[in-house]
Amino acid sequence: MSGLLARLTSPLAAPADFSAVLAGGWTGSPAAELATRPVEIAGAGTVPLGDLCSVSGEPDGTIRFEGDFRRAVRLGAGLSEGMVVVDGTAGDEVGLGMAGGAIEVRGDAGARTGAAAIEARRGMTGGELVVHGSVGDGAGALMRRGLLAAGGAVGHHAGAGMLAGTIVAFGPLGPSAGLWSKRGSLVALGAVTIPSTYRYACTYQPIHLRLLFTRLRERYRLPVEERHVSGRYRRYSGDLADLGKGEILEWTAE
Amino acid sequence: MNLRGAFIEDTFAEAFTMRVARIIITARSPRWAREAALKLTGFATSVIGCKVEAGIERVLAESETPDARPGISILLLTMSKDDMAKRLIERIGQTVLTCPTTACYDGLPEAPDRVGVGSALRFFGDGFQASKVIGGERFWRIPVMEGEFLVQEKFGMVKGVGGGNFLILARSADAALASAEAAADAMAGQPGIILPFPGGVVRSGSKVGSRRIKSMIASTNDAFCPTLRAVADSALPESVNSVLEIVINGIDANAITRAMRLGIDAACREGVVSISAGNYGGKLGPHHFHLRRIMAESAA
Amino acid sequence: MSAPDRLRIAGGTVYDPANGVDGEIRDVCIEGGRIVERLPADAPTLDAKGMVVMPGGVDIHAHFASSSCNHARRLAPDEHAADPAPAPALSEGEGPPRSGTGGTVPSTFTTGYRYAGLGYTTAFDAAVAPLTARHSHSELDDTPCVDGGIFVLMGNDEYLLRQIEAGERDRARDYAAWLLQATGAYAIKIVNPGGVEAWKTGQRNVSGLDDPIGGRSVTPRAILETLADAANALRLPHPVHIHCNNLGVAGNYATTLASMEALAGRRAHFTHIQFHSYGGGGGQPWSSAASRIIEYVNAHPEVSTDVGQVMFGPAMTITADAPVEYLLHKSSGRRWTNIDVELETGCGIVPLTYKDKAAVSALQWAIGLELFLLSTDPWRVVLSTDHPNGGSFLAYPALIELLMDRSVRDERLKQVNPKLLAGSALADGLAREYTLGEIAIITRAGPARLLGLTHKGHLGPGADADVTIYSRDPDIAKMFSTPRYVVKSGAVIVEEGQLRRAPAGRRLHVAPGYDQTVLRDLRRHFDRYSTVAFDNYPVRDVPGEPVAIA
Amino acid sequence: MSPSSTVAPVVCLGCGCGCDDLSISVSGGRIVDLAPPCPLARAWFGDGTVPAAILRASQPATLDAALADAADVLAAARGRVLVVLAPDISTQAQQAALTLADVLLAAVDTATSEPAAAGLLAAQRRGRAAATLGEIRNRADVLLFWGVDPTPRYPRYVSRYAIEPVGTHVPAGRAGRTVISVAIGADRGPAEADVTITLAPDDEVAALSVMRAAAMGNTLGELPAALAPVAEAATRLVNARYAVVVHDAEPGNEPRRDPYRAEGLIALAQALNGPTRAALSSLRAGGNRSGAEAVLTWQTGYPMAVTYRYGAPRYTPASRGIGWAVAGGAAAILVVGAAASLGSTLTDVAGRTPVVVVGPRATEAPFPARVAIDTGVAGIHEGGTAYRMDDVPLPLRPPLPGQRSAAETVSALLTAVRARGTRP
Repeated sequence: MSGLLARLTSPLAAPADFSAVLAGGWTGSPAAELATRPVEIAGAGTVPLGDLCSVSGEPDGTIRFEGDFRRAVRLGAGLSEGMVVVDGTAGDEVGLGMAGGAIEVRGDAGARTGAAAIEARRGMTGGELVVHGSVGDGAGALMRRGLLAAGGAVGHHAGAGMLAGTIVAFGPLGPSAGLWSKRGSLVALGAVTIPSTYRYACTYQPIHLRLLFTRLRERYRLPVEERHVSGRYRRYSGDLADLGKGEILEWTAE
Repeated sequence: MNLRGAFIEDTFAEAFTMRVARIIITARSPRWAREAALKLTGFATSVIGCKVEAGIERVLAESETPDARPGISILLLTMSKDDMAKRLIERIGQTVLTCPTTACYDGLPEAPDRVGVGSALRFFGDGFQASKVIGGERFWRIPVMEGEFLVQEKFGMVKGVGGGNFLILARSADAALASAEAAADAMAGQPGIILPFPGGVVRSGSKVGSRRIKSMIASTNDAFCPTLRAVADSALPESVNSVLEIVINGIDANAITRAMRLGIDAACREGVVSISAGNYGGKLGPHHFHLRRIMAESAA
Repeated sequence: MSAPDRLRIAGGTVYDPANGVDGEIRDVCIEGGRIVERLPADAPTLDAKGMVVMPGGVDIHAHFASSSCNHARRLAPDEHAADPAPAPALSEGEGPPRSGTGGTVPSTFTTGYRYAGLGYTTAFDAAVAPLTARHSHSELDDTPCVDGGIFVLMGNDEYLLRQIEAGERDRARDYAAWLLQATGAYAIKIVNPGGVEAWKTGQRNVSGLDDPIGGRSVTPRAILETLADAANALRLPHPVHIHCNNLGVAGNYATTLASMEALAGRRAHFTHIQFHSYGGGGGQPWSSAASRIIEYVNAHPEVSTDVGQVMFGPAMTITADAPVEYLLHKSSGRRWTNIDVELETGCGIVPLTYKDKAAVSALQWAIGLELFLLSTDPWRVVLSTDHPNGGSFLAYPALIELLMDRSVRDERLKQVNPKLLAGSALADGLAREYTLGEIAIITRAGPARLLGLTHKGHLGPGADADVTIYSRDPDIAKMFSTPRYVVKSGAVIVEEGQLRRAPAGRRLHVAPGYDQTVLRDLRRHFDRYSTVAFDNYPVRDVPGEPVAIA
Repeated sequence: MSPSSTVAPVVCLGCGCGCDDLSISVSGGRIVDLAPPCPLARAWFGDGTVPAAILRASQPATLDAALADAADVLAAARGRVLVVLAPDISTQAQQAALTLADVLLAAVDTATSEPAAAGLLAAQRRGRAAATLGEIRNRADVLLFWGVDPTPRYPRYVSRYAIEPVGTHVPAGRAGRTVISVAIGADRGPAEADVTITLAPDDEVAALSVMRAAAMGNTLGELPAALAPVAEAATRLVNARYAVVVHDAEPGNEPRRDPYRAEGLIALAQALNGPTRAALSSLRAGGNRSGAEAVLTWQTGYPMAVTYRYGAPRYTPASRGIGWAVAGGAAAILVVGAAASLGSTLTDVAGRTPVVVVGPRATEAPFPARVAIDTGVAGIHEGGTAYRMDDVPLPLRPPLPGQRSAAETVSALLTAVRARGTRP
């Protein structure tokens, strides 16, 4: 991939808030301009991105973050365009409230991945957030639209208060999944405990998952297996403590 | 110009701009994709009587469909955007929604001009329908007794070409039919075109209007009816005793040109006197397919 | 530079309808915070040549300084974030200018600044639960630039209902007088008489004037009569201020008419009548019944109204009419706050957006305009949006433009959903265009007169020197949204369109006399049921002297 | 020795109940007794004595000198100041403190606990169905205590508001009410309950969901045994005339709290208004904490975690002010109110960042202060207004007036800061 490259020049010593780096428009900005965007380091105030990362390359709608971004929080928050790749593991609140574009984290991601800012009533309103590894707790809270997929495990309270959208967990999906979801889908390819306020409907083959898996395999190289594509799913409707138009689709070997 | 004994007349087919949509039907097996496609494209020969012209474009392999199932692509042509929306909604609603295991997708994802189809069909779900946006496209999941019917929200359409044609003038009805069959077979499955008439062949070529009834849009093409040679202003050479027409609709003029070349080439065989084409003097349709030009490029 | 004690506003075109002045070029003289007949020739002069001079605006009905408003503010952090309001650049020597936030319910300082920036110098919060009056006064302390006060909620209060049930109407009157004084209020406000109590009992609402309330022998009719009589007997400057039963319900015009008829011959103010002028219901679609209502109002001089115009865009519905808000929450799916206020009233809040493409919103918008345009007496049909229920007070200039310019109105009408407008007089084409003089009536002179504020809303000698000066502009909305100068109590607070001073406003409240024997009974009631001690209940430090009762 | 006297009715800010019916006996400038004998009230009022010192760099100083130094420190740090609205000050003092914060482009934090903050945020997402305390007294016929026995921390809640009193619509008092106690881990319910349910902390939000589903009329599948009693409780709530759910918005004993607890409670109380009427009663600590949130809201639009740094209030609930200061963001800190409540939070920061404290027992702050000015305690020495946990404002009737006023001292500090020039 060509495009822009942000390479961490030295390890982050403190949690650093990257929310202002990619929010709004960025794909048309040259490396030098992106390097001036502010990152707030806990206790140390605001520094330009360029102080933390060497930013290089030509804008083509993509940017790659190289280095250890475990202490980076809110990377890609409010993203609305372009393709963001984090080469390793990212910190908390990746893609917080993102509206469009795509984020691909090659390692793990922290808590509240793709969730809503705590003062917000809506989380992701669009775009695709794909984590190859595991995802922390509270992922996809208040998701309005969009796709969040994890190649590994997903923590507890995934998709809490979801208004719509899709969360796919290739690994185990933690407890309280889909709490108070109005609409929206959680797709559990691994183990999941179905909450008491979800009710079993049927076991079937949802065709739309085939589209989804095709995309995840072709665009993000997630480990989609034939058993996922052509398999059967137990559909649970919920959350019946709310609108109840959401679902958990649990893959089953039956 | 002669091709295997058939004279290629120095004339052109005159065709019209129409709206074209491409839909893709998939199903659990090729059988059910085909059943839905046959119903959907039924009674869709001419906008004059059917409001839409439709046909199977080709059979799609699993690797070619959005959901990796067996599929079929279909082209539909109408005179206007509004018509297209109505026809898609009524045909998909009646023939695909109803057909076991099928799903229905837009086959022109790049077309900027889009009409709501799933967005209308969803109401069949009576509030239980759900939508999914996948890769920037919205799909509707409509609960049905069998499971779920998946249909794309919007279908693209482009300006295409309707009414591409050529006429096979033959010594006998048998020769005309054999030639037409060969032409239709050669053209079948060509990307970007359909042959909307039965088996791809029309026997009832028409002229604009009627000599007797003012309100009629079209009536029989008397100049090409062999039985009227003695009483009408005939365009048929003496040796011709039967004429059949191949009508080709396409996604663009190039697709029609390519298909006509294959079709005419296959049509020129034993018993064919000449190949002609229908036109209105070039005054009505913007697309002119000159037979000799098409076939000359073929030779080159 | 401090505000000049004397000021001559020279050469402006003056609209002072209370004094019969309709667009005359004349000077307005100010001394010591009051309008005076004349000034010495060497008095400082503000050149108003070519400009339009009016009394400061008077808002008879808005929600901006109450516990309910504060709950509403809490509900809309997103609106605040979208509308930060930096501190204005006030003149040297002023108190610290304050930043704040806007949205449908701005923060207090921002509210004061924005009212002033609009040329409004007096405003009343129209619905304050007595228990939280202290809170309203604290908010008003932080709402500069406008004189004002509160209307205190009655008509769903346990004590009153008990008095009515017992036939103790005199005691009810004395209680009303006590409550006005205890809360530092200016007027009595009734919201959905009996309906809020019904909501709290599980009866959920009343449907008409003669429904018994929560199993008692009290009816909305009795509440209306008791309080209207009390207000008139106490000779309050403003009569009872009524939000009728069945707000927002299709077919509610019948209830509204019945309420007006129930009080026939008594002075009464019916508020935001747009929300009470709906036809339809009972299986019929919504329709306009504006003409039915306005015909009655036109023919009955004892009735006054404000319109409660709906303006398209975001709004915040805040009302003591809690059952309505529950229904709104259920139908809109939007977030909902409900606070039941002990022994007194309720509070419901739902954010809402009026969309011109929504048939009901368009109907509400049209009904409001019909009421304005069919009114024959602008003194009794005054301007309000029930801020922020029908729209922000910041929408007043746009509303004025709709009233003054038929072509703007017709253009707008073409853009709205016409589905429910059949039978609306607006759709049939109302040609009337308000004049500047009439605008001066519905935005200042009329409200001031209805409020009984003899010092407000006019420019005669002795009046408070609250003056708004507009540059003429063919763009009416622009003209009214950016006054060139605003004078408040004699001080020029807006100069060249910029807020330069932000003096504290005067508190307007009343203290009618009453028979003190009610106190013993009230104390007993408080001791038994209230969680606030009787001696802690009254607001004791309301600033300023009560407005004299004639 | 001055003669003894009794002051009544007095508001107690010892907890959020805001009981306003206390009689305070004063003798010799001290509080010698109070009635009724609430243990929390006793602790709150004590004998009413407070220090009245002024310290500058730990040395006694005059008020003028202390204010001048404080103003220098704060003005120099403009744009990087944290103002903490600590407890035990009046609404008027809070108003003055926010004026100062605005002038200083400061961040503002309150004593709002994290669980309480979660409740505020949830209420911003959903709204809420609530009632003033008297409405619970007068109407509640079914009460659900969610992991809280009010008595230890809100001693008179049960007798004044919830369980025992006779109400307009509950003429039989206690006998007219059904009390359901839900114990959640270490958080126990009231002993006098009619029904007792025990839940594991991991089940509490699921339990709230099950009840909400019932309130909405949705049928569920078979429930796990642990949740079955909850469904039964839900039936009682649905059949109530006026149901009240009581919970403690402040930290309880149970360390494992589901982050969605507050929202679950709000959502349940709202949903119960479909089949019946219902309210959520959120128990809050005292010291006029609710007042700080009310004033912040009317002045800025936000109930907590506000910064004026950008020239107009901005909401920063994800990074509360004290956290920001602890991380090193603040160049000066102004605490207005009782610093004791801040415990050790500011100890480390105070070592490297100058802290000004104006409030009750400022000179006894548990951290080194650059300037400390003692004032009276709201409601004991200082009048004004304070808010009950249900946002009802109450007038303060100080039994021992005469101490330095917090509101006036903050105003004086504002004047001193403004004299140093506040325009950039």
